[in-house]
Amino acid sequence: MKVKEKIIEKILAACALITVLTTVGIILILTIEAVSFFQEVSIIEFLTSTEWTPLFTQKSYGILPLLAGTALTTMIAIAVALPIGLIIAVYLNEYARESVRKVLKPLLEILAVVPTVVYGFFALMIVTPFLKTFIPGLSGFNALSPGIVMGIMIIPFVSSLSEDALSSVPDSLRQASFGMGSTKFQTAFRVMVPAASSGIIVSAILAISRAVGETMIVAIAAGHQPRFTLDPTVPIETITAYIVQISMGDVPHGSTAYQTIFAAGITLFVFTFILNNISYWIKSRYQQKYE
Amino acid sequence: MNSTESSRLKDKAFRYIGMGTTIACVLILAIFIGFILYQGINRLGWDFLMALPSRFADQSGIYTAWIGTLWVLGLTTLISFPLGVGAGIYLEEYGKDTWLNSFLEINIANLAGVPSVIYGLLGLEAFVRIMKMGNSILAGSLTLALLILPIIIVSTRESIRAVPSSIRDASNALGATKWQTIWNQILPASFGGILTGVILALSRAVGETAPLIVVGALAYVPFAPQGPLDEFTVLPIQIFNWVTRPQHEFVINAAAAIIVLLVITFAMNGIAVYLRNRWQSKMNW
Amino acid sequence: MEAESQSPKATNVETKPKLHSDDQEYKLRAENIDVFYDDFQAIKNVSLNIVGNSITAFIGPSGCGKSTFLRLFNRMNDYIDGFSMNGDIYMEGKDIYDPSIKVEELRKTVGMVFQKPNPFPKSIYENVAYGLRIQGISDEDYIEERVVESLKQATLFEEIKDNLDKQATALSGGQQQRLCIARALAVKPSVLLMDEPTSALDPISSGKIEDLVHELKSDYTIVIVTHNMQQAGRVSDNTAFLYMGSLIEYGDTQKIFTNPEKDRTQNYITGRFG
Amino acid sequence: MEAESQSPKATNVETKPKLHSDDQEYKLRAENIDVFYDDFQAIKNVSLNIVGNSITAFIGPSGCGKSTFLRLFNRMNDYIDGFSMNGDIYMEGKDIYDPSIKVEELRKTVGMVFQKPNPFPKSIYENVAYGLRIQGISDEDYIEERVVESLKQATLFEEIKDNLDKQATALSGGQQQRLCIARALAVKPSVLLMDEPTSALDPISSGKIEDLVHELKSDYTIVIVTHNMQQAGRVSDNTAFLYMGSLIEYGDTQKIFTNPEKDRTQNYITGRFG
Amino acid sequence: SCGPSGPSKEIKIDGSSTVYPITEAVAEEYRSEAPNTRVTVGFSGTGGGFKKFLRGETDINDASRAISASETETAKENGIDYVRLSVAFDGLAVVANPENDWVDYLTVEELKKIWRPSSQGKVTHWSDVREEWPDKELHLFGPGVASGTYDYFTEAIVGESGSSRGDFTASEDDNVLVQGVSTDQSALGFFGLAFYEENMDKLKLVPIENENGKKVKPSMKTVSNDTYSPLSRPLFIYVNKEAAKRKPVQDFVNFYLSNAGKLAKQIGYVPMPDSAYQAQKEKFKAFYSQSDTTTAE
Ligand SMILES: Nc1ncnc2c1ncn2[C@@H]1O[C@H](COP(=O)(O)OP(=O)(O)OP(=O)(O)O)[C@@H](O)[C@H]1O
Ligand SMILES: Nc1ncnc2c1ncn2[C@@H]1O[C@H](COP(=O)(O)OP(=O)(O)OP(=O)(O)O)[C@@H](O)[C@H]1O
Ligand SMILES: [Mg+2]
Ligand SMILES: [Mg+2]
Ligand SMILES: O=P([O-])([O-])[O-]
Repeated sequence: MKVKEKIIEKILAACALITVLTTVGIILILTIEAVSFFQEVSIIEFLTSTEWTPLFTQKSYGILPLLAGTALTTMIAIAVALPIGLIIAVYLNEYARESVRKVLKPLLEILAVVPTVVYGFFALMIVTPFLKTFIPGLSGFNALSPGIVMGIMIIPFVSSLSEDALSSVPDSLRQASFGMGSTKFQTAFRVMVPAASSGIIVSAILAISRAVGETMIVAIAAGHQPRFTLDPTVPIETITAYIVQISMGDVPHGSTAYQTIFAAGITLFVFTFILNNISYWIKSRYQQKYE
Repeated sequence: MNSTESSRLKDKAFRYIGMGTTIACVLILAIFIGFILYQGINRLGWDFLMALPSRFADQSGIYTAWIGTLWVLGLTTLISFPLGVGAGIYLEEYGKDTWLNSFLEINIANLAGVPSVIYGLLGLEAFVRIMKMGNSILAGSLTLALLILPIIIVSTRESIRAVPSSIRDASNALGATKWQTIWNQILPASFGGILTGVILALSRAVGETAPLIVVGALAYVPFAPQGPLDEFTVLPIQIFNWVTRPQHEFVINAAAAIIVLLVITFAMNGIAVYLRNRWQSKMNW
Repeated sequence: MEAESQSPKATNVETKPKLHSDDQEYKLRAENIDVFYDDFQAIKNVSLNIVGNSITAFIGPSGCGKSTFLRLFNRMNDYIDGFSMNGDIYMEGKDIYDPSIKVEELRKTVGMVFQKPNPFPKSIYENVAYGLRIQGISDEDYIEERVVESLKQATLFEEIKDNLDKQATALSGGQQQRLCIARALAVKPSVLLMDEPTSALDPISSGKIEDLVHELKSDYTIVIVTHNMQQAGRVSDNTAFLYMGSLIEYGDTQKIFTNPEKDRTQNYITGRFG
Repeated sequence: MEAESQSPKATNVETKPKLHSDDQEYKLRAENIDVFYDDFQAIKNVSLNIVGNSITAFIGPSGCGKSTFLRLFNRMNDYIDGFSMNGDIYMEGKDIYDPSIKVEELRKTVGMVFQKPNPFPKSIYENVAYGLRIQGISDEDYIEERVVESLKQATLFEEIKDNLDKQATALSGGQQQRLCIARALAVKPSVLLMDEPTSALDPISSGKIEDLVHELKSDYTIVIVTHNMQQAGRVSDNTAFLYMGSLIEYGDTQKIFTNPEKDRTQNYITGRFG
Repeated sequence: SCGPSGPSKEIKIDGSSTVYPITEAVAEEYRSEAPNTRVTVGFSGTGGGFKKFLRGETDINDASRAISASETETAKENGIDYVRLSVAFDGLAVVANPENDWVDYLTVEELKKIWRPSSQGKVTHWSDVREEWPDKELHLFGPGVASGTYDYFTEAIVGESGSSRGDFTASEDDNVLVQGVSTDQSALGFFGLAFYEENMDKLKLVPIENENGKKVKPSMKTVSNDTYSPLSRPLFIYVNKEAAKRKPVQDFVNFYLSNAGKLAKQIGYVPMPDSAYQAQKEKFKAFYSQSDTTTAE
């Protein structure tokens, strides 16, 4: 009996340890390939060169164009998702009647379950042609359209998490504010939003992390041209799109070109890792605050 | 007085802005889906579902893709379900409040935030190359299983936590061992919640594209796979393949395939929500 | 134009609060009030007049409707789903439920302090300044002046004058509650509603608040809900006893506590139920 | 080998429970028990002997440690974070905290019934059969026999005999509690611990449980925690009065209720505090 | 629908995305001919395909250029023997956006100015190519470095195979290039003629001035009579020797050579004369019947 219990516990522990193995696996694989990459390429060049042409005769290994592409699409997405998500969160939490919220909230959350390849289709087939009617110089592949669509996709992250944060603010603060003669608007933006700020910041960081790691939308609609620019109307390439692009061809194992996707991958991993940990840290502090 | 007026005005304006924004988002979703339906619905049909890929758009179908999706889904479930539930049980029931537990917790929170394309790199190196599985269904499924493991673990833990401690006490007081209590009481009582989480996680896996491209699933595979070591394609990859083609007829194919993919995703989510509601109402202790 | 001897209206009771010569003297008047939460009637045909610059205590067992009734005077019930009412409430003769009344304006005149101290998660200074800022006042000198004066009125200034930038949530419970009072005072209301303002506090802090309430009486009309008999006795001029939504007895506090007209009041005050 | 007149140990008290001739007759013995939850001491040096086939009641104000003490006898505190103890507990002379003791075996001998009825979300039949099944018994005939007999013992059988397949959670509260008792009885324990078994029930259901406890006395040693004085008086042979973790008085129920030795006991029993 | 198929009934093909449409078409037609043979076709580009082919992972490699010296080297090391079979001709189309109203033709010299490595970051506007052209940004699109088209183009234009600037949108998937050029007014790109013919309505074909000073557009005619120079070329498939010994592969390759002409034309490539296909068949037959020569033990 005791032995059986012990064995079961060991098996269950092994299941849990798979997650550690996964992390170790990710870090090891990225590091090993990246290390051999950095034996070929100086880390200075990697971090400072503004050209990324690892596959061509004149090789250049500057991650900056890919970072710029990632930053650009992320910024556009956040510029869309953060204000809209916050407005929706405030509206649903402070203004909307219970019955209205019960309908709208799950409808909005559908936005988050649509597969990203479908969003890529939207960006390429609907949003880019639509934007072209306003911006004639817009390239068929550009950062703007996938950025916007990515923003739409992450709206529910921001709105749901922010709404959770808002609704965990004690009602007594709302009452106090109303009692002073505040309107709902004043109450929402002067009392509730500041009081929920840490939760809202967490939602924003998670949204950024999500946008940084998003792949298919940019792989489909942003073009595949590493370009050190913040111009949203021309083709660019993000870190994620580069990994996909190289994976679509067959770059032989062991070549520097193959290692570039791991060098790019570790860069991506480091950024999202930092973002996730910041949000985890804020979250664990903030949860103590109202409990 | 004046300031009250303007405050009230702002208040009113925001009410409309908020409502407008919310509805606009829902409307955008409606437009997107409407566009897809408009483009693709006429292409849907038995032929489209049963046809192999072809260079002629109008003879091309998604047979290999949805068979591949089924294979991947099945295998991913087989791998991730026991692992995720086991890990969830361990974290919730054993070794609580140890440093290992809090380490695992942070680790899982982190894994949940790792971009899916990174999982692709993991799969490419670990499964495709080191374990020599090639661009097989098995390699793809293992990759996706790792990807959704954190989601399953977190939802398993939440479901277990929702089981009232009185049930645990009652079982313990009768002399049940820890595992007997878990197996006979905790798991049956939390099963609805666990299932919900697993289905939601799988619905995410169904739509994943990038990690599968990275492990090499983007080939022209004109035959339905017959075993876990076969090459494969899945719906999202078939869609990606068609979306990138300039010819309008292929775009229509993509739209039609998207309809199928959306139906699968929404159905899974719908089932999950239904199960959750049923479970929650059954579990009002 | 009511006669000098007339008592405030109350369901089926004739009780005698401290009286004044003129209708105008009634700062607040509630007439035939019914309150419903959906189908549940929380207040049953209550009428009651409150004179200016007095302290009125609402007492009664839990759930009898004290808070509900109190919150009618600054329309804080308006937000509650399912709330509806009959009857009228007048403040200085004006119907405060009239559609022409702006509820934000009303609340600037009728301040409120809650059971649990609820300072905003901002600095002490910004808490007190809040009411002024939302009125659109931007004259920093004036705001500072009001903040200091209100904190002094709330007898909090001396304790925290060097820490006005400190987070309000870091204050002790008693200090927080006085801060909430200062916050209410900053916009110069004429009525102050207090819903069990000391129930979350220790006896010493409670004592300070009671003293404060006493001092404020000269400038404000104060209505206070309390479940603490002793406090009601110590602090108020008039007392209203509510029971299951009805006003059982209302009048001079001294009288209610020493010689109530109703047995129910007697029983409640001596602690035999509730 | 103790003398006939010896009283059970208790901190600083000499009280007289119903006595028997031999140490062996003490079904349960607690010696110099301290219990800590982290740094907080919940039980302070309590010793107490319980004779077989008797009903012992633990009484005392909320938080005095009744539940903590009761749960020592089937080691249900073991799971609580921060729990630690000094002293020994013997059952029929065996130290139940000895490492060689299998806690699962112990709990088969010492059954427990909780404050809130907690049937498993299974059928009535399966609830009662659960204890047998986890022992690995698979003889369906034997199981059925035990289920029926236990339900009869718990005076529940007549009411539900046609519905053994019904979900247990669909029973009334009182029925659920009797089901929980039947569930405990099915594995033939010799001790039954009950932690406020009727506090969640209506008076009629409570009465049924009390009657049941009385009947079970001939076969079981029963320890019952209750905050209901009348119940303790009606149901128990001996009563232990705990206060802030200490055992104040322990002895014959009749005596404790009519002529307690300590003022504290007196005050508590007459409702002057607690 | 189909019964269990042994591994020998599987034919793995990868390589040139230019040849891919022909092979795809052949494979598709072959499904009705031999339903139990599973033919999979990838498009990693000629170079990418050779990498797999020379590791023995694929049976047939599509190629839009001949095997290179270093690849031959690898083949020797790995003991891979193969045969090259010609299947069609192709021209490289240089294309611009239909809204581009200034580009009338390009000279080889101008193409070189645009594409050579040293132009990276320097030739960035149309006006940098020819002064009278507008000062619009130049967005370049071309096949990725693993493709034979890229190798061929750089060889023919820049003068060295695989040598070009790196700041252009490179994709092994020609569809992406078509999409890019067709939606971007300042785009310029190149890819196989067939892709132009499939997407004529979305693209503007740019004539190339040949050494005789004639401005020629690629077409069936100009490619087959060699006036569209230097951007026309033959297309090949390479068959592994081990694979060629298997009956299904022999059948498939013969089917390929019998139908390539017809299908190539359908898709927009330039077929070879029938006699040429016949010659290739014989070459293939001789190849798989002969005893091993190169494979060392
Ligand atoms: N939002 C609400 N919805 C429905 N019923 C309510 C609501 N608020 C109060 N009630 C009910 O109205 C009655 C009066 O409530 P109220 O809060 O005014 O009582 P109270 O005298 O202030 O009690 P306490 O001393 O506990 O604060 C109670 O029965 C309460 O349950
Ligand atoms: N898990 C725990 N962790 C920390 N302290 C605890 C825990 N359980 C009980 N305590 C504390 O130990 C003391 C005794 O608790 P116990 O539950 O035994 O009291 P009780 O007499 O049963 O009270 P009640 O009548 O309310 O059930 C209390 O002060 C309680 O706060
Ligand atoms: Mg109240
Ligand atoms: Mg207890
Ligand atoms: O794909 P390619 O034909 O250019 O090698």
